Amino acid sequence: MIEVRVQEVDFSIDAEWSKCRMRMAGEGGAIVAFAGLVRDRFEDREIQGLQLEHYPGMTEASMKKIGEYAVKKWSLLDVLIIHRVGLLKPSDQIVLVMVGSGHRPDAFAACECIMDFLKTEAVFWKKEQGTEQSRWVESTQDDRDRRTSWES
Amino acid sequence: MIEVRVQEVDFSIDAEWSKCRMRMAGEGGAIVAFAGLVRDRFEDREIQGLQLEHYPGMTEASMKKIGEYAVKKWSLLDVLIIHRVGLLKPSDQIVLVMVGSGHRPDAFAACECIMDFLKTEAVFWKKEQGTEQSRWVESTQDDRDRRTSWES
Amino acid sequence: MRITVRFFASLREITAIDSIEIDLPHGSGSGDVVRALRDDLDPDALAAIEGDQVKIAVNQVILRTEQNLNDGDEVAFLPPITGG
Amino acid sequence: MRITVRFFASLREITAIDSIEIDLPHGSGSGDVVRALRDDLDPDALAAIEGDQVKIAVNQVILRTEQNLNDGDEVAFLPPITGG
Repeated sequence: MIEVRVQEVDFSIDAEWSKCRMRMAGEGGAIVAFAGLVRDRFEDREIQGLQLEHYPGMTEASMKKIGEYAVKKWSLLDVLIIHRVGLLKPSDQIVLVMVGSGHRPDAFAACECIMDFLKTEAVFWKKEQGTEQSRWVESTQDDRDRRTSWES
Repeated sequence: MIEVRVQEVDFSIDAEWSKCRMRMAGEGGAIVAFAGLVRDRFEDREIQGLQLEHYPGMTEASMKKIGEYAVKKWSLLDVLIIHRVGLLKPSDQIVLVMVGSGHRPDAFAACECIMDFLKTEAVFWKKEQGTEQSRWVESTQDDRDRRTSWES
Repeated sequence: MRITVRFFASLREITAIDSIEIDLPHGSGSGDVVRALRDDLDPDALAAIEGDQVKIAVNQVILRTEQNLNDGDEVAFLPPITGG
Repeated sequence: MRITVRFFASLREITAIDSIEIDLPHGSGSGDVVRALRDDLDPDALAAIEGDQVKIAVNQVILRTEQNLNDGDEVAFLPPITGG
Protein backbone atom coordinates (compact mmCIF):
# COMPACT_ATOMS: atom_id res chain seq x y z
CA MET A 1 0.00 0.00 0.00
CA ILE A 2 3.04 2.26 0.45
CA GLU A 3 5.40 2.08 -2.50
CA VAL A 4 8.59 4.13 -2.76
CA ARG A 5 11.03 4.18 -5.68
CA VAL A 6 14.24 5.98 -6.55
CA GLN A 7 15.08 5.84 -10.22
CA GLU A 8 17.03 7.57 -12.98
CA VAL A 9 14.42 7.00 -15.68
CA ASP A 10 11.33 9.15 -16.01
CA PHE A 11 8.04 7.90 -14.58
CA SER A 12 4.75 7.51 -16.42
CA ILE A 13 1.80 9.24 -14.80
CA ASP A 14 -0.50 7.04 -16.86
CA ALA A 15 0.94 3.75 -15.64
CA GLU A 16 1.02 4.83 -11.98
CA TRP A 17 -2.47 6.32 -12.12
CA SER A 18 -3.92 3.10 -13.55
CA LYS A 19 -2.19 0.99 -10.93
CA CYS A 20 -3.48 3.23 -8.14
CA ARG A 21 -7.06 2.94 -9.44
CA MET A 22 -6.70 -0.81 -9.79
CA ARG A 23 -5.45 -1.21 -6.24
CA MET A 24 -8.25 0.92 -4.79
CA ALA A 25 -10.98 -0.72 -6.87
CA GLY A 26 -14.47 0.38 -5.78
CA GLU A 27 -13.31 1.72 -2.42
CA GLY A 28 -11.43 4.65 -3.93
CA GLY A 29 -13.20 7.98 -4.18
CA ALA A 30 -10.23 10.30 -4.69
CA ILE A 31 -6.76 10.38 -6.20
CA VAL A 32 -4.40 13.30 -5.72
CA ALA A 33 -1.17 13.33 -7.70
CA PHE A 34 1.62 15.85 -7.34
CA ALA A 35 4.61 16.19 -9.63
CA GLY A 36 7.56 18.48 -9.16
CA LEU A 37 9.21 19.73 -12.34
CA VAL A 38 12.61 21.33 -13.02
CA ARG A 39 12.10 25.07 -13.50
CA ASP A 40 14.24 26.99 -15.95
CA ARG A 41 15.04 29.86 -13.59
CA PHE A 42 15.82 30.45 -9.95
CA GLU A 43 15.29 34.09 -9.04
CA ASP A 44 17.13 35.92 -11.84
CA ARG A 45 19.42 33.06 -12.84
CA GLU A 46 18.85 30.69 -15.72
CA ILE A 47 18.94 27.01 -14.75
CA GLN A 48 20.38 24.51 -17.21
CA GLY A 49 20.14 21.37 -15.17
CA LEU A 50 19.52 19.80 -11.81
CA GLN A 51 21.82 17.08 -10.50
CA LEU A 52 20.20 14.84 -7.91
CA GLU A 53 21.95 12.31 -5.75
CA HIS A 54 20.90 9.97 -2.99
CA TYR A 55 22.24 7.47 -0.45
CA PRO A 56 20.92 4.10 -1.64
CA GLY A 57 19.11 2.34 1.18
CA MET A 58 18.96 5.26 3.55
CA THR A 59 17.03 7.36 1.03
CA GLU A 60 14.38 4.73 0.42
CA ALA A 61 14.02 4.24 4.17
CA SER A 62 13.49 7.98 4.64
CA MET A 63 10.78 7.98 1.95
CA LYS A 64 9.09 4.94 3.45
CA LYS A 65 9.01 6.62 6.85
CA ILE A 66 7.30 9.67 5.36
CA GLY A 67 4.69 7.45 3.72
CA GLU A 68 4.09 5.64 6.99
CA TYR A 69 3.58 8.92 8.80
CA ALA A 70 0.86 9.88 6.31
CA VAL A 71 -0.84 6.48 6.47
CA LYS A 72 -1.02 6.74 10.24
CA LYS A 73 -2.41 10.27 10.19
CA TRP A 74 -5.07 9.87 7.49
CA SER A 75 -7.35 7.22 6.08
CA LEU A 76 -5.56 6.23 2.87
CA LEU A 77 -5.84 3.36 0.44
CA ASP A 78 -2.69 3.82 -1.62
CA VAL A 79 0.53 5.84 -1.39
CA LEU A 80 3.22 6.08 -4.05
CA ILE A 81 6.39 8.16 -3.92
CA ILE A 82 8.77 8.12 -6.89
CA HIS A 83 11.88 10.30 -6.82
CA ARG A 84 14.31 10.61 -9.67
CA VAL A 85 18.09 10.97 -9.39
CA GLY A 86 20.78 11.83 -11.92
CA LEU A 87 20.99 14.83 -14.22
CA LEU A 88 17.65 16.42 -15.11
CA LYS A 89 16.88 19.25 -17.51
CA PRO A 90 14.31 22.07 -17.29
CA SER A 91 10.73 20.77 -17.62
CA ASP A 92 11.77 17.26 -16.55
CA GLN A 93 9.74 15.54 -13.86
CA ILE A 94 11.59 15.17 -10.54
CA VAL A 95 9.15 13.62 -8.13
CA LEU A 96 5.71 12.04 -8.13
CA VAL A 97 3.52 11.68 -5.05
CA MET A 98 0.22 9.91 -5.61
CA VAL A 99 -2.31 9.28 -2.87
CA GLY A 100 -5.56 7.36 -3.13
CA SER A 101 -8.30 7.56 -0.52
CA GLY A 102 -12.01 7.08 -0.02
CA HIS A 103 -12.51 10.83 0.31
CA ARG A 104 -10.82 13.93 -1.00
CA PRO A 105 -9.84 15.79 2.21
CA ASP A 106 -7.54 12.96 3.31
CA ALA A 107 -6.03 12.54 -0.15
CA PHE A 108 -5.24 16.25 -0.48
CA ALA A 109 -3.81 16.62 3.01
CA ALA A 110 -1.68 13.49 2.80
CA CYS A 111 -0.24 14.34 -0.63
CA GLU A 112 0.71 17.86 0.45
CA CYS A 113 2.13 16.64 3.76
CA ILE A 114 4.28 14.02 2.03
CA MET A 115 5.70 16.71 -0.27
CA ASP A 116 6.48 19.01 2.65
CA PHE A 117 8.27 16.16 4.40
CA LEU A 118 10.19 15.22 1.25
CA LYS A 119 11.61 18.76 1.19
CA THR A 120 12.98 18.47 4.71
CA GLU A 121 13.36 14.78 5.62
CA ALA A 122 14.11 12.83 2.46
CA VAL A 123 17.76 11.95 1.94
CA PHE A 124 18.48 13.68 -1.38
CA TRP A 125 20.85 16.39 -2.50
CA LYS A 126 20.18 18.70 -5.41
CA LYS A 127 22.62 20.87 -7.30
CA GLU A 128 21.28 23.57 -9.59
CA GLN A 129 23.49 24.14 -12.57
CA GLY A 130 23.33 27.70 -13.84
CA THR A 131 25.06 29.20 -16.82
CA GLU A 132 27.86 30.61 -14.72
CA GLN A 133 27.71 28.91 -11.39
CA SER A 134 26.13 26.02 -9.58
CA ARG A 135 24.68 25.86 -6.11
CA TRP A 136 23.56 23.15 -3.73
CA VAL A 137 19.89 23.63 -2.93
CA GLU A 138 18.74 23.57 0.68
CA SER A 139 15.25 23.47 2.12
CA THR A 140 13.94 26.96 2.80
CA GLN A 141 12.55 28.40 6.01
CA ASP A 142 9.12 28.16 4.38
CA ASP A 143 9.70 24.45 3.71
CA ARG A 144 10.63 23.91 7.34
CA ASP A 145 7.63 25.90 8.60
CA ARG A 146 5.30 23.92 6.39
CA ARG A 147 6.77 20.66 7.59
CA THR A 148 6.35 21.69 11.22
CA SER A 149 2.74 22.75 10.66
CA TRP A 150 1.68 19.11 10.14
CA GLU A 151 2.65 18.14 13.65
CA SER A 152 0.02 20.22 15.38
CA MET B 1 -5.07 29.02 -19.41
CA ILE B 2 -8.43 28.02 -17.89
CA GLU B 3 -10.03 25.13 -19.74
CA VAL B 4 -13.35 23.57 -18.71
CA ARG B 5 -15.04 20.62 -20.35
CA VAL B 6 -18.21 18.61 -19.78
CA GLN B 7 -18.20 15.26 -21.54
CA GLU B 8 -19.71 11.78 -21.52
CA VAL B 9 -16.50 10.00 -22.50
CA ASP B 10 -13.76 9.22 -20.03
CA PHE B 11 -10.72 11.49 -19.87
CA SER B 12 -7.08 10.49 -20.21
CA ILE B 13 -4.85 11.61 -17.36
CA ASP B 14 -1.87 11.02 -19.63
CA ALA B 15 -3.06 13.34 -22.41
CA GLU B 16 -4.09 16.12 -20.02
CA TRP B 17 -0.90 15.85 -17.96
CA SER B 18 1.26 16.17 -21.09
CA LYS B 19 -0.69 19.17 -22.33
CA CYS B 20 -0.38 20.87 -18.95
CA ARG B 21 3.41 20.33 -18.94
CA MET B 22 3.68 21.59 -22.49
CA ARG B 23 1.73 24.75 -21.74
CA MET B 24 3.80 25.54 -18.64
CA ALA B 25 7.14 24.78 -20.32
CA GLY B 26 10.11 25.77 -18.13
CA GLU B 27 8.06 28.02 -15.87
CA GLY B 28 6.18 25.17 -14.26
CA GLY B 29 7.45 23.76 -11.00
CA ALA B 30 4.38 21.89 -9.80
CA ILE B 31 1.34 20.02 -11.09
CA VAL B 32 -1.46 18.87 -8.82
CA ALA B 33 -4.13 16.63 -10.28
CA PHE B 34 -7.26 15.47 -8.51
CA ALA B 35 -9.68 12.85 -9.78
CA GLY B 36 -12.96 11.87 -8.19
CA LEU B 37 -14.04 8.26 -8.69
CA VAL B 38 -17.38 6.48 -8.26
CA ARG B 39 -17.30 4.51 -5.01
CA ASP B 40 -19.11 1.20 -4.75
CA ARG B 41 -20.81 1.99 -1.43
CA PHE B 42 -22.44 4.85 0.35
CA GLU B 43 -22.66 4.19 4.07
CA ASP B 44 -24.09 0.67 4.19
CA ARG B 45 -25.66 0.66 0.76
CA GLU B 46 -24.14 -0.81 -2.37
CA ILE B 47 -23.92 1.60 -5.30
CA GLN B 48 -24.41 0.28 -8.79
CA GLY B 49 -24.20 3.47 -10.76
CA LEU B 50 -24.10 7.24 -10.70
CA GLN B 51 -26.23 9.24 -13.11
CA LEU B 52 -24.92 12.75 -13.75
CA GLU B 53 -26.72 15.51 -15.54
CA HIS B 54 -25.99 19.14 -16.30
CA TYR B 55 -27.48 22.27 -17.84
CA PRO B 56 -25.47 22.85 -21.01
CA GLY B 57 -24.10 26.36 -21.07
CA MET B 58 -24.90 27.25 -17.50
CA THR B 59 -22.78 24.37 -16.19
CA GLU B 60 -19.70 25.34 -18.19
CA ALA B 61 -20.13 28.95 -17.07
CA SER B 62 -20.25 27.84 -13.42
CA MET B 63 -17.04 25.83 -13.90
CA LYS B 64 -15.31 28.72 -15.64
CA LYS B 65 -16.22 31.03 -12.78
CA ILE B 66 -14.68 28.63 -10.27
CA GLY B 67 -11.47 28.48 -12.33
CA GLU B 68 -11.36 32.26 -12.51
CA TYR B 69 -11.74 32.57 -8.76
CA ALA B 70 -8.70 30.31 -8.28
CA VAL B 71 -6.61 32.14 -10.88
CA LYS B 72 -7.31 35.43 -9.13
CA LYS B 73 -6.46 34.07 -5.69
CA TRP B 74 -3.22 32.22 -6.52
CA SER B 75 -0.35 32.40 -8.95
CA LEU B 76 -1.22 29.70 -11.49
CA LEU B 77 -0.03 28.82 -14.96
CA ASP B 78 -2.67 26.33 -16.04
CA VAL B 79 -6.11 25.21 -14.86
CA LEU B 80 -8.14 22.36 -16.30
CA ILE B 81 -11.53 21.12 -15.08
CA ILE B 82 -13.17 18.15 -16.81
CA HIS B 83 -16.49 16.85 -15.53
CA ARG B 84 -18.25 13.82 -16.92
CA VAL B 85 -22.01 13.37 -17.30
CA GLY B 86 -24.18 10.37 -18.13
CA LEU B 87 -24.28 7.02 -16.40
CA LEU B 88 -21.09 6.00 -14.59
CA LYS B 89 -20.21 2.76 -12.83
CA PRO B 90 -18.19 2.11 -9.66
CA SER B 91 -14.47 2.87 -10.18
CA ASP B 92 -15.22 5.20 -13.10
CA GLN B 93 -13.62 8.62 -13.14
CA ILE B 94 -16.08 11.48 -12.56
CA VAL B 95 -14.04 14.64 -12.47
CA LEU B 96 -10.49 15.81 -13.13
CA VAL B 97 -9.02 19.02 -11.75
CA MET B 98 -5.45 19.76 -12.81
CA VAL B 99 -3.53 22.83 -11.74
CA GLY B 100 -0.05 23.90 -12.83
CA SER B 101 1.98 26.52 -11.02
CA GLY B 102 5.52 27.69 -10.43
CA HIS B 103 5.41 26.44 -6.86
CA ARG B 104 3.61 23.69 -4.97
CA PRO B 105 1.69 25.63 -2.27
CA ASP B 106 -0.36 27.50 -4.87
CA ALA B 107 -1.00 24.40 -6.95
CA PHE B 108 -2.22 22.39 -3.93
CA ALA B 109 -4.43 25.14 -2.54
CA ALA B 110 -5.99 26.00 -5.90
CA CYS B 111 -6.74 22.37 -6.80
CA GLU B 112 -8.38 21.69 -3.45
CA CYS B 113 -10.33 24.95 -3.54
CA ILE B 114 -11.65 24.23 -7.04
CA MET B 115 -12.86 20.82 -5.87
CA ASP B 116 -14.60 22.33 -2.83
CA PHE B 117 -16.32 24.86 -5.08
CA LEU B 118 -17.33 22.17 -7.58
CA LYS B 119 -19.19 20.41 -4.76
CA THR B 120 -21.26 23.47 -3.95
CA GLU B 121 -21.31 25.81 -6.96
CA ALA B 122 -21.05 23.73 -10.12
CA VAL B 123 -24.34 23.12 -11.91
CA PHE B 124 -24.54 19.31 -11.84
CA TRP B 125 -26.97 16.83 -10.38
CA LYS B 126 -26.01 13.34 -9.31
CA LYS B 127 -28.24 10.37 -8.64
CA GLU B 128 -26.82 7.36 -6.86
CA GLN B 129 -28.39 4.15 -8.01
CA GLY B 130 -28.46 1.51 -5.28
CA THR B 131 -29.67 -2.06 -5.50
CA GLU B 132 -33.05 -1.18 -4.03
CA GLN B 133 -33.40 2.55 -4.23
CA SER B 134 -31.86 5.64 -5.75
CA ARG B 135 -31.20 9.01 -4.22
CA TRP B 136 -30.27 12.46 -5.44
CA VAL B 137 -26.98 13.48 -3.87
CA GLU B 138 -26.66 16.89 -2.26
CA SER B 139 -23.60 18.70 -1.01
CA THR B 140 -22.96 18.02 2.67
CA GLN B 141 -22.54 20.47 5.52
CA ASP B 142 -18.82 19.60 5.43
CA ASP B 143 -18.70 20.52 1.72
CA ARG B 144 -20.34 23.85 2.47
CA ASP B 145 -18.01 24.53 5.40
CA ARG B 146 -14.97 23.73 3.27
CA ARG B 147 -16.18 26.01 0.52
CA THR B 148 -16.74 28.88 2.97
CA SER B 149 -13.28 28.42 4.48
CA TRP B 150 -11.63 29.65 1.26
CA GLU B 151 -13.18 33.07 1.59
CA SER B 152 -11.30 34.11 4.71
CA MET C 1 -45.17 35.94 -25.20
CA ARG C 2 -43.60 32.52 -25.45
CA ILE C 3 -41.51 31.17 -22.58
CA THR C 4 -39.57 27.89 -22.39
CA VAL C 5 -39.70 26.22 -19.00
CA ARG C 6 -37.19 23.54 -18.05
CA PHE C 7 -36.99 21.20 -15.08
CA PHE C 8 -33.84 19.41 -13.99
CA ALA C 9 -32.99 16.27 -12.05
CA SER C 10 -35.49 15.48 -9.25
CA LEU C 11 -37.84 18.22 -10.52
CA ARG C 12 -37.86 16.74 -14.00
CA GLU C 13 -38.71 13.38 -12.46
CA ILE C 14 -41.54 14.62 -10.26
CA THR C 15 -43.09 16.89 -12.92
CA ALA C 16 -42.43 14.37 -15.69
CA ILE C 17 -41.49 17.40 -17.77
CA ASP C 18 -38.10 18.03 -19.30
CA SER C 19 -39.00 21.17 -21.23
CA ILE C 20 -42.32 22.84 -22.00
CA GLU C 21 -43.36 25.97 -23.90
CA ILE C 22 -45.95 28.21 -22.28
CA ASP C 23 -47.66 31.44 -23.30
CA LEU C 24 -47.78 34.28 -20.80
CA PRO C 25 -49.29 37.74 -21.15
CA HIS C 26 -46.82 40.59 -21.69
CA GLY C 27 -45.62 42.02 -18.43
CA SER C 28 -45.58 38.63 -16.71
CA GLY C 29 -42.84 37.93 -14.21
CA SER C 30 -40.97 34.84 -13.16
CA GLY C 31 -43.56 34.17 -10.42
CA ASP C 32 -46.29 33.83 -13.03
CA VAL C 33 -44.62 30.75 -14.48
CA VAL C 34 -45.64 28.56 -11.54
CA ARG C 35 -49.20 29.89 -11.68
CA ALA C 36 -49.37 29.11 -15.40
CA LEU C 37 -48.31 25.52 -14.73
CA ARG C 38 -50.80 24.94 -11.91
CA ASP C 39 -53.20 22.98 -14.10
CA ASP C 40 -50.48 20.80 -15.62
CA LEU C 41 -48.91 19.62 -12.37
CA ASP C 42 -50.15 17.51 -9.50
CA PRO C 43 -49.90 18.87 -5.94
CA ASP C 44 -46.65 17.01 -5.12
CA ALA C 45 -44.96 18.35 -8.21
CA LEU C 46 -46.17 21.88 -7.48
CA ALA C 47 -44.91 21.68 -3.91
CA ALA C 48 -41.57 20.40 -5.19
CA ILE C 49 -40.96 23.22 -7.67
CA GLU C 50 -41.96 25.76 -5.04
CA GLY C 51 -39.55 24.26 -2.50
CA ASP C 52 -37.26 26.55 -0.49
CA GLN C 53 -34.13 25.03 -1.96
CA VAL C 54 -35.22 25.34 -5.58
CA LYS C 55 -33.50 28.07 -7.56
CA ILE C 56 -34.92 29.67 -10.66
CA ALA C 57 -32.68 30.69 -13.53
CA VAL C 58 -33.75 32.96 -16.36
CA ASN C 59 -31.60 32.51 -19.43
CA GLN C 60 -29.11 30.57 -17.29
CA VAL C 61 -28.70 33.27 -14.66
CA ILE C 62 -30.03 32.53 -11.18
CA LEU C 63 -32.65 35.00 -10.01
CA ARG C 64 -32.12 36.84 -6.77
CA THR C 65 -35.55 38.49 -6.89
CA GLU C 66 -38.70 38.34 -8.99
CA GLN C 67 -37.99 39.50 -12.55
CA ASN C 68 -40.04 40.49 -15.59
CA LEU C 69 -39.81 38.10 -18.52
CA ASN C 70 -39.36 38.73 -22.22
CA ASP C 71 -40.56 36.76 -25.21
CA GLY C 72 -38.24 33.81 -25.83
CA ASP C 73 -36.86 33.64 -22.28
CA GLU C 74 -35.88 30.28 -20.85
CA VAL C 75 -36.93 29.73 -17.24
CA ALA C 76 -35.28 26.79 -15.46
CA PHE C 77 -36.12 25.21 -12.09
CA LEU C 78 -32.97 23.91 -10.41
CA PRO C 79 -32.94 21.62 -7.37
CA PRO C 80 -29.80 21.76 -5.16
CA ILE C 81 -26.65 21.37 -7.25
CA THR C 82 -23.51 19.42 -6.52
CA GLY C 83 -20.58 18.55 -8.73
CA GLY C 84 -17.30 16.75 -8.20
CA MET D 1 39.04 -2.39 12.79
CA ARG D 2 38.04 -1.38 9.28
CA ILE D 3 35.56 1.45 8.75
CA THR D 4 34.13 2.75 5.46
CA VAL D 5 33.73 6.50 5.33
CA ARG D 6 31.46 8.14 2.75
CA PHE D 7 30.93 11.75 1.77
CA PHE D 8 27.90 13.05 -0.09
CA ALA D 9 27.11 16.00 -2.32
CA SER D 10 29.01 19.18 -1.36
CA LEU D 11 31.15 17.21 1.11
CA ARG D 12 32.16 14.75 -1.59
CA GLU D 13 33.13 17.67 -3.79
CA ILE D 14 35.20 19.51 -1.18
CA THR D 15 36.94 16.39 0.14
CA ALA D 16 37.30 14.90 -3.35
CA ILE D 17 36.43 11.61 -1.65
CA ASP D 18 33.40 9.50 -2.44
CA SER D 19 34.27 6.57 -0.21
CA ILE D 20 37.40 5.64 1.72
CA GLU D 21 38.38 2.76 4.01
CA ILE D 22 40.20 3.61 7.21
CA ASP D 23 41.62 1.57 10.08
CA LEU D 24 40.77 2.59 13.62
CA PRO D 25 41.83 1.01 16.90
CA HIS D 26 39.18 -1.06 18.67
CA GLY D 27 37.06 1.07 20.96
CA SER D 28 37.12 4.07 18.62
CA GLY D 29 34.01 6.20 18.37
CA SER D 30 32.42 8.20 15.60
CA GLY D 31 34.37 11.30 16.64
CA ASP D 32 37.64 9.50 15.92
CA VAL D 33 36.81 9.29 12.23
CA VAL D 34 37.45 13.00 11.65
CA ARG D 35 40.72 12.82 13.58
CA ALA D 36 41.82 9.86 11.46
CA LEU D 37 41.16 11.83 8.28
CA ARG D 38 43.00 14.97 9.42
CA ASP D 39 46.10 14.18 7.34
CA ASP D 40 44.14 13.37 4.20
CA LEU D 41 42.04 16.54 4.08
CA ASP D 42 42.95 20.19 3.61
CA PRO D 43 41.70 22.74 6.17
CA ASP D 44 38.64 23.81 4.10
CA ALA D 45 37.49 20.25 3.71
CA LEU D 46 38.00 19.54 7.41
CA ALA D 47 36.02 22.64 8.36
CA ALA D 48 33.25 21.58 5.98
CA ILE D 49 32.82 18.07 7.37
CA GLU D 50 32.85 19.47 10.91
CA GLY D 51 30.18 22.05 10.04
CA ASP D 52 27.20 22.52 12.35
CA GLN D 53 24.72 21.42 9.71
CA VAL D 54 26.54 18.21 8.81
CA LYS D 55 24.93 15.04 10.10
CA ILE D 56 26.75 11.78 10.62
CA ALA D 57 25.09 8.46 9.91
CA VAL D 58 26.43 5.11 11.05
CA ASN D 59 25.08 2.25 8.97
CA GLN D 60 22.50 4.64 7.54
CA VAL D 61 21.14 5.79 10.88
CA ILE D 62 21.75 9.40 11.88
CA LEU D 63 23.67 9.75 15.12
CA ARG D 64 22.17 11.78 17.92
CA THR D 65 25.29 11.43 20.11
CA GLU D 66 28.81 10.08 19.86
CA GLN D 67 28.73 6.32 19.33
CA ASN D 68 31.24 3.48 19.47
CA LEU D 69 32.04 1.87 16.14
CA ASN D 70 32.34 -1.76 15.15
CA ASP D 71 34.42 -3.43 12.49
CA GLY D 72 32.75 -3.04 9.11
CA ASP D 73 30.65 -0.01 10.03
CA GLU D 74 29.87 2.58 7.38
CA VAL D 75 30.15 6.18 8.54
CA ALA D 76 28.58 8.78 6.24
CA PHE D 77 28.86 12.58 6.33
CA LEU D 78 25.63 14.19 5.14
CA PRO D 79 25.25 17.87 4.28
CA PRO D 80 21.72 19.32 4.57
CA ILE D 81 19.21 17.18 2.72
CA THR D 82 16.29 18.22 0.56
CA GLY D 83 14.08 16.22 -1.73
CA GLY D 84 11.07 17.01 -3.86
